[in-house]
Amino acid sequence: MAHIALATGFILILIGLYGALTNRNILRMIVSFTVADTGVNLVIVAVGYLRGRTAPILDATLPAAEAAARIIDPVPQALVLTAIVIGVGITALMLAYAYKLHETKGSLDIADYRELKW
Amino acid sequence: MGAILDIIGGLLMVAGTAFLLLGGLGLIRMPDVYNRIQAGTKATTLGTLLTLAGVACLRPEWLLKLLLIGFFMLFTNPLSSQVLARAAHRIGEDKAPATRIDRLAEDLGDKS
Amino acid sequence: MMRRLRDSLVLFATLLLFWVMLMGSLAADTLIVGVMASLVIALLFPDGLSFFTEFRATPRAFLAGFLYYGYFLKELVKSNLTLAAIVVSPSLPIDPGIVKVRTRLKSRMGRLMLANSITLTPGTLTVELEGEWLYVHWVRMESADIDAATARIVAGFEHYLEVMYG
Amino acid sequence: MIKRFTVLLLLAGVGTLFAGLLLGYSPDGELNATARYYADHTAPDIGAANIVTAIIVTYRGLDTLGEVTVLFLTAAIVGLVLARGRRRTRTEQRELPPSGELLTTGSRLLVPLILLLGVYVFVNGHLTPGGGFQGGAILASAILLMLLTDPLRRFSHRLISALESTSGLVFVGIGLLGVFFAGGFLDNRILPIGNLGSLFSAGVIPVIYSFIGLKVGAEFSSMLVSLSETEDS
Amino acid sequence: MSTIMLPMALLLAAAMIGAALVAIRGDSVPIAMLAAGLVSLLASVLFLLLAAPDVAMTEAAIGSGLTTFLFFFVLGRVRGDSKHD
Amino acid sequence: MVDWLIYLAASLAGVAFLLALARFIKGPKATDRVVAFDVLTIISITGIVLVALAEGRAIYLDVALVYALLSFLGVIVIARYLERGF
Repeated sequence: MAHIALATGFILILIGLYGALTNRNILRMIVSFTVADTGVNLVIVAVGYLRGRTAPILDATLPAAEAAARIIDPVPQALVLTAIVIGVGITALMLAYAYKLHETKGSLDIADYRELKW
Repeated sequence: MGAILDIIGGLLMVAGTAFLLLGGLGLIRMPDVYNRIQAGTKATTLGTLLTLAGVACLRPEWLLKLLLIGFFMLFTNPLSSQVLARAAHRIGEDKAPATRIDRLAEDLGDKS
Repeated sequence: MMRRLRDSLVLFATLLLFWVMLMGSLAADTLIVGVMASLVIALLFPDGLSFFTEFRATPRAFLAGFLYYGYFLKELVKSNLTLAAIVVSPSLPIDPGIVKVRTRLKSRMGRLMLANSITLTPGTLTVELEGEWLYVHWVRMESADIDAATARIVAGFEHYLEVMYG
Repeated sequence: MIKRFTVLLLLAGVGTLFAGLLLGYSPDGELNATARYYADHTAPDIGAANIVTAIIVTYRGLDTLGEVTVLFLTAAIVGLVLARGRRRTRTEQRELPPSGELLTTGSRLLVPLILLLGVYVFVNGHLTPGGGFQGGAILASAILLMLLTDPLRRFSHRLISALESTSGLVFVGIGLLGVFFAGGFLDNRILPIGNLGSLFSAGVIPVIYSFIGLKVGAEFSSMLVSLSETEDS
Repeated sequence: MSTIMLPMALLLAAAMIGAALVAIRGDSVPIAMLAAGLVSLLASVLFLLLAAPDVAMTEAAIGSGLTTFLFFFVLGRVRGDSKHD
Repeated sequence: MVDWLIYLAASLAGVAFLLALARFIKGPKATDRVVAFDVLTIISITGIVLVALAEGRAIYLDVALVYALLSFLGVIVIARYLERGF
């Protein structure tokens, strides 16, 4: 299972990277970025997965004494939780800038923005 | 007793997922978007409800949570398909050639 | 004034019920938090509706409620089977159309429930609700006439909902 | 053409790297030392049933403070970037199609339930999956449903930012209380740990997570509200 | 009974890759955004299969939900631009 | 016996998922894809419940609740966008 998730994550990163590099529309570049973001999260969670174990939440079916033998690694999950929240923050920022760019120049095509090109 | 309940639960789940399959089939076969909404979202709602009922038979202690999910879906799914159908009608989505009458378009035409 | 107070109280009670179902326990600590949360939300949203807001709360209405659910489930299964037969048959025997039907219901919850019920029974799909008119997409149209279509689609549900919500 | 070739070359390189990683990956059979420490010590020391929550709120609480700060900055910048545009007024938006009676009634029915679901998710952060961030996002979804039903509805920016800053201050204040009454900043043992699995347990974690939830909800709502108030171009 | 999880993961992986391809090469920008939202929603089921319910809930509520909503809000604002390809 | 019924149910749901996915990829219109999105998410809720059943953990059901909410809101957002409602 971990291998499937790892492979999917890697493929998603590659697809997102390809989309971000080849699309000319700024909004589509941001969409590709979020696809790659999902892929990275998937890879990190997959690394923490251990075969045949269960979620790190104790309840009636998982007493505290057995926890160490039956749970998967909780640290990558905590990391990814943070990564997702920060990811949406970054996306919101990029979208706000895209809106502002559209407002000033009326276009979302990256080829129309040549001020920083040399 | 428990074994009988288990079998009933399993059969309910199979019936529910069969409705899911019919929904998917309808989604592929139907000719226009309104008929696809009809076949797709409604059959799958009943399918999910039956599956939840089946799981409730297998695990009676989860009943409250499953009831809540079912209740929630019973209210949200028709609402979303109505809003979607209305949006499709407003943007003038094509209707299948077999469609005989469209009273809504007629009435909207009268007003404008 | 009284009416709004009553609406808020009903909303509070429904939210508390929802909370107890979510938590699945009646312990003192969950009830304290639940009462606090439900109270704050009910006060913040005086225009919030709940499932029972315009419910009439007479014995007859409760009876109608039970019968309504029985009828609804029967219709749900029956019409799903009909639609299944349509989808499976190779010739795809559909005859769609958008018809106009009339409803007598006045209360908001009753109208919402009516539209939802019509939508959930496959074969019919509410497209628009405006005043007393409902526009319904019908997969296998039996009649384009307003009264005949009303009798066929609306009357069954309306019969019970009228007693429940008015 | 050259650009496309460069892109494909880059992708091939990264892909080879990933393929090497994938083929060389062999899952561990046992938890590593850090994870084992968390697994063994969370229940007796912290009292939280959800180990991920214990890591986020207590063991690595300072990181969460930073995360919330980043989110706050994002919301502030989004508001600042979008603030310059002309606000929409009621008269010039007549042409917006109304949402219809069904969606209005449905959202008035569902919004209180969604808000209560959000509260459930963040109050139970130490027992079930979920927590402040998810609960806050669900609260913001309820605000979004109201915006969708009535696009011209106005929310008070002052109320949102007041809620946001109060929750932030309480969060930091509880953290500082930990320095005085317990082992350090954001230590949860100000309140008794309680029984594992009951709602009032894990010390101060539910309180902290509730305030994080309110703060995150206010931040996401302010992003959505400032986006919805900008002018159509 | 846990043998159903492996085929489920394969199915989800295939669906995610298909949706991701739609996301970067779809006919229009709204479709691309919808497909990206679908990738995130399916990823949250895959997270659940990887025994990470916390992450699954975060991905559903934040990664998929809020991100998609923000996208559509911005797209609604820049509508009328003829350069949507 | 029950296990076999559950396997059968899971495979039926899987086929339904594939059919809806085909409609999502094929299109042809935006509204068709939105319907397919709705159906895919509803089937995924069944998937989540099946995972909870296979793992035997009741806490996974909370995720299904949040998922149902988010799929509903997603469809509403897109529908309102299509009819230019915000």
